[in-house]
Amino acid sequence: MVRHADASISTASACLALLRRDLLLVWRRRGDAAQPLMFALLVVSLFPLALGPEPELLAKIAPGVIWVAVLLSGLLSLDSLFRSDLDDGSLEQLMLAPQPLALLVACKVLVHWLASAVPVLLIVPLLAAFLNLDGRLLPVLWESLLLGTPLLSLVGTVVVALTVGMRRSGMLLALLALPLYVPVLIFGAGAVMAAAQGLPFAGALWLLGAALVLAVVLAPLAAATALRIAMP
Amino acid sequence: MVRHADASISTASACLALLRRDLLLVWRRRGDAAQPLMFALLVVSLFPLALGPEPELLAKIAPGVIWVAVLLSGLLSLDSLFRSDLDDGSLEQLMLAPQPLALLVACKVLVHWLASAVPVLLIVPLLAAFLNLDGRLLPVLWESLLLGTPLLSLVGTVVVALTVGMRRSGMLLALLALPLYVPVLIFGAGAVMAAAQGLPFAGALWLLGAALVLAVVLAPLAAATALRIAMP
Amino acid sequence: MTPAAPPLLAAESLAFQRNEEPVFGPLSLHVAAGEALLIHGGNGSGKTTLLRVLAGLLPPSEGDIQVRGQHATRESVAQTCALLGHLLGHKGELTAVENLRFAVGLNGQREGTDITEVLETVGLAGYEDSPARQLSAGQKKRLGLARLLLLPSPLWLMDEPYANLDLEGIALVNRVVEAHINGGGAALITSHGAYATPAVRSRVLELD
Amino acid sequence: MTPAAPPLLAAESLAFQRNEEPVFGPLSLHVAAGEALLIHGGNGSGKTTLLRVLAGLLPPSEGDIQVRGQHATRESVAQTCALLGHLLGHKGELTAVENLRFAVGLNGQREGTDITEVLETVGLAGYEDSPARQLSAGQKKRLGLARLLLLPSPLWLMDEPYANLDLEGIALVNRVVEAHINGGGAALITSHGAYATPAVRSRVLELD
Amino acid sequence: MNPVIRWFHQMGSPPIFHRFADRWSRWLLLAALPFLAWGAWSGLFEVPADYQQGDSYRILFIHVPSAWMSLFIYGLMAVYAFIALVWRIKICEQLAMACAPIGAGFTAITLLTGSLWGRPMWGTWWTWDPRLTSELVLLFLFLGVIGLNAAIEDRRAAARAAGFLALIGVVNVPIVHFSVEWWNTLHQGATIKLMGQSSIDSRMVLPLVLVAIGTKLWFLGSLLVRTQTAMLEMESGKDWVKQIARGAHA
Ligand code: HEM
Ligand SMILES: Nc1ncnc2c1ncn2[C@@H]1O[C@H](COP(=O)(O)OP(=O)(O)OP(=O)(O)O)[C@@H](O)[C@H]1O
Ligand SMILES: Nc1ncnc2c1ncn2[C@@H]1O[C@H](COP(=O)(O)OP(=O)(O)OP(=O)(O)O)[C@@H](O)[C@H]1O
Ligand SMILES: [Mg+2]
Ligand SMILES: [Mg+2]
Repeated sequence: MVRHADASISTASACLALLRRDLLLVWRRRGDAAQPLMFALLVVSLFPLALGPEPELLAKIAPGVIWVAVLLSGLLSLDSLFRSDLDDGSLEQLMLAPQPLALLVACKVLVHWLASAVPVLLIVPLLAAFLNLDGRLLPVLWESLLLGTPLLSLVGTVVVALTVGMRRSGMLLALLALPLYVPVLIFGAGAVMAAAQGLPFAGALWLLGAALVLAVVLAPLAAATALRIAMP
Repeated sequence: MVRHADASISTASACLALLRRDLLLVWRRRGDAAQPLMFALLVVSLFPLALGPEPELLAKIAPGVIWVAVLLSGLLSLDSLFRSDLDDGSLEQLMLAPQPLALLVACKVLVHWLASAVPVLLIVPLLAAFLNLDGRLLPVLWESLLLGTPLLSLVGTVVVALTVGMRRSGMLLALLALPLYVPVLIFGAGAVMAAAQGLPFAGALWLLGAALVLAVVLAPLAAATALRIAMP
Repeated sequence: MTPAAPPLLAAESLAFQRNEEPVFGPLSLHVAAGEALLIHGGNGSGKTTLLRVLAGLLPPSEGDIQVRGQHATRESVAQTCALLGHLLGHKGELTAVENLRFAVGLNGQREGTDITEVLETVGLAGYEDSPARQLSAGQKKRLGLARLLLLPSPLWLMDEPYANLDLEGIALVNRVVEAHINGGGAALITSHGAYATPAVRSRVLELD
Repeated sequence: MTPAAPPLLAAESLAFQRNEEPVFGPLSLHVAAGEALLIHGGNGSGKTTLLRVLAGLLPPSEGDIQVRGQHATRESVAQTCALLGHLLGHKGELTAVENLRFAVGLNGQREGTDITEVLETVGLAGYEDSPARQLSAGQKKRLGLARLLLLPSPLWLMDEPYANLDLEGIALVNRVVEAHINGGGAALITSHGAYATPAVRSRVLELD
Repeated sequence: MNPVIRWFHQMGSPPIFHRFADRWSRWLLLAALPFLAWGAWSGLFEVPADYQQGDSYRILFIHVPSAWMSLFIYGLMAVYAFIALVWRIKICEQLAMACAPIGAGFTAITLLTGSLWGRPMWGTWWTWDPRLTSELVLLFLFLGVIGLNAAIEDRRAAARAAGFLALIGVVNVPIVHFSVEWWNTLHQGATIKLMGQSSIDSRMVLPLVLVAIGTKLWFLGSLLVRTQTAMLEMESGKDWVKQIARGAHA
């Protein structure tokens, strides 16, 4: 006799299964996973070559360059968030699973952030050294990125979910995501620039933090809804 | 009776046919074709947001930022150079055509440059205005880009040809192309930076020009060889 | 089974339009436990689309879908149906066992089943640790069948399960579906109508 | 044809290895004007690879290829052979006529042919201005045939020309190949061996 | 046939190369040890401290030989790649590929020791000086060759594609070497010359030469071992490899 769905499969363990699978996939595709890291390194190391080795100038623009590099690398890796799941049909399976889709989406965002932003966060000291950034600014830069990158991932997920059915969505994605990214960039890089000039910067970080809390709650719900609408 | 290949189909008219087809394709896919332009605009417009509107600072870094933006947008569009031809089998057809492959490759590079770099070149004044670049530097910047971007396209083509068989070659492509791009960036942006400081810059431009002439001759040959080696 | 038990899945004057173009006309269908419904139709007649509407992936343009006699909700569909689509949902980089373990983690596991045993049933013994990417097209299809066997859902929505399979594979599908139905399950199977179908209580719905 | 004319294409003890694994063993073959060579073999037996080696897209690991009795060069192969592969080489965004016009611009045109007429021959009259993307799989295959008909190459390398085609389409392939061979051309055709083949002077090469 | 080519063709037979490598790699690696040990001891303890830099300059005895090795190995890799592409000799393909990881290692050591040394000397770990930048580019080239070779599934096609890349990148080698002359840079100009008068203390030359010889020997030894392993892996289906495996079991 066929039984009904085993009620004992809790949502928590389903999320764990998804997290485990996606992290395993990141590991198996580590060549791809290293891409955002490479891209950020590339952008940052191109600047000294383009501007000439003028330590003060580099130090001055360092926070902005690093923030832009991180933002662009995240933007470029966004496209892959649902791409492979859509192509091989596992996105359908996720949508048909007896679990809240928003939670499953949240798990995917978490893995995306862990895979694309955390490695970059870890080499921020190296990036800062390339650009001669004042060592005392490193903690502020780091905190702003720590708050800003998950925010970018969350906001970006909603946009990606909306464009999930499109074949070549690269440009559209950038166009849609950019306006949402701009405030994050302004407050994130702004905090570091303010700190560099000795101005107060805690306010900007608090704002980022508040936005992050809001996004953690709302973005997965919005992304799940967007997925149901845009699923081809 | 079946005739042999019509000897009257000259190489010139074959190249023309390829140019006509590829330009038509660019037009039919204009959404994709606008991508490098969008990307360059995006990168350039992020900087004032990240650094705060400090006109002198922006003006100082403008040549470097514009050069990096152009270089990255070219790098990101490189991947598509042979991708669609490979996927639908027309690359095979090109390789089997009774024409020198190097010339056909040269035609494809030309179209790539026309589609990805020329639109960016046309909006350079706009980009420069965003970044407050001194108007007197515009001609130098423009000349350096005019010499540098075809050089980047040519050099990049060789690298793309080497990675043509790979599914996800994004990162590898960047890793392989970067070392070859660095000198172009140094001389290209260097010329503008030198001009900004009132130093002589003609030498760097001459060097770029000489490298371009060399690349026009050698890069298509190298790319054709690479294609024959790497064709899966 | 009590005779009055409502069908597992039923649809009343269901229709779907894309850009105001009807893809399949208003139709009614129902599948009860212990039977199979075969959906026949040529290329482009809307079989896949019908299955996706029934699974709740696409909203119907008209009509109503019921699960066990109740208006279908996302949860009730998810608890009742399992889909084997054109796309199988395997990750090429994960091994056969890893893929199945994830499916079980997400959906729960049918009582009394075991991943290794099920792999043996579908003829994949020895491929436990092969990445799904390395399996041939037919073997991938078998892995999809293994997934269905492991999930607790009583109703299988199968989109052209016979494609890509050799004669031996077609017999396997029939064997597996028969066992499922004889055990009180149900199945909704689309096909071009060119293949043998399982020897169970079944009805045919013709699409055009 | 003088009886002493060397075959259009000949290969002597040709072999190909991938990572030191033999894909097809050493084999010899030749195709003369006025005949067809059928290459039979199951999935993965190396038919496509053989065709790619003959066309010069892959370097053979051993053996020698000759065109009209001379060691094959890139030019002589390009002048003699036209390939109809698994991938047809059409641009989805261009119309049927634009695609054919490009093929002719690149390779030259067979004397006495005309794009519109050829489209009619393969049953695509009325689709001249449809983007190739909108054609069905079978129609795409027909467009590929039209390309072969337009090119001046005497030897056709055809990789599973029957796939994706309905019965009427299979008959079309056979008609076209027959006309080509009776006109003094030649063809090298791979297939799973499950379809009827044209009624011309032909030999069969079995791969395994 | 050109005798050099003929020699390569003979050595190109995998079993013959296998025996050759088996015989020589061990001795090369063993011979490298005394040179390295003597050089290190001499460099650390025998040579007097520099009158400007004190003891920190002793890192020179690692920095300079590994810098030389990085350039030498790239050049050698390009030569092998050229032979492999033109004459399609299998063993040269694998020799070129075996060069890349070793070269990348020496390049990384050069960068690392250079930047360790740069901290006390120039007051910074890193600047975008032409010598430093071009050496970094060299590292990227090595990594590119390794990456391309790993990314293509067919071993021979991979080696040929990566070898082609190595050939293209060879323009960077003279740039690294002459960058100190062509641009005015922070980095030391050429101080040690094979011909003519070197501008360093003659007592410093001995350990430098010892380490240089030691690294060359060690490189050749490990090149043979790596190539041998790659060939065994590639030819694992062939009879001669099976025979060797059986011999090892017996
Ligand atoms: C990351 C930083 C550095 C890099 C990448 C680097 C790279 C190199 C390279 C590639 C060479 C070999 C040049 C050739 O054979 O043509 C070399 C040689 C040398 N380096 Fe450095 N170097 C660095 C830092 C330093 C520092 C800080 C010093 C000491 C002030 C130094 C002193 C030397 C000396 C004395 C030589 C030998 C010069 C000769 O005779 O050719 N290097 N370095
Ligand atoms: N995403 C889509 N966008 C637009 N039209 C679509 C889409 N998917 C399917 N169609 C069209 O809808 C119709 C029905 O498609 P469907 O896939 O349901 O057919 P099917 O019966 O499953 O055919 P097959 O036997 O080939 O699987 C077809 O005409 C198809 O071209
Ligand atoms: N690019 C590739 N890389 C590695 N292996 C390949 C590649 N292409 C084909 N193969 C393998 O080489 C063998 C021969 O492939 P080929 O495509 O020539 O077979 P085929 O006879 O054309 O088969 P089919 O009937 O499926 O078209 C198969 O085992 C296949 O898996
Ligand atoms: Mg279907
Ligand atoms: Mg095939």
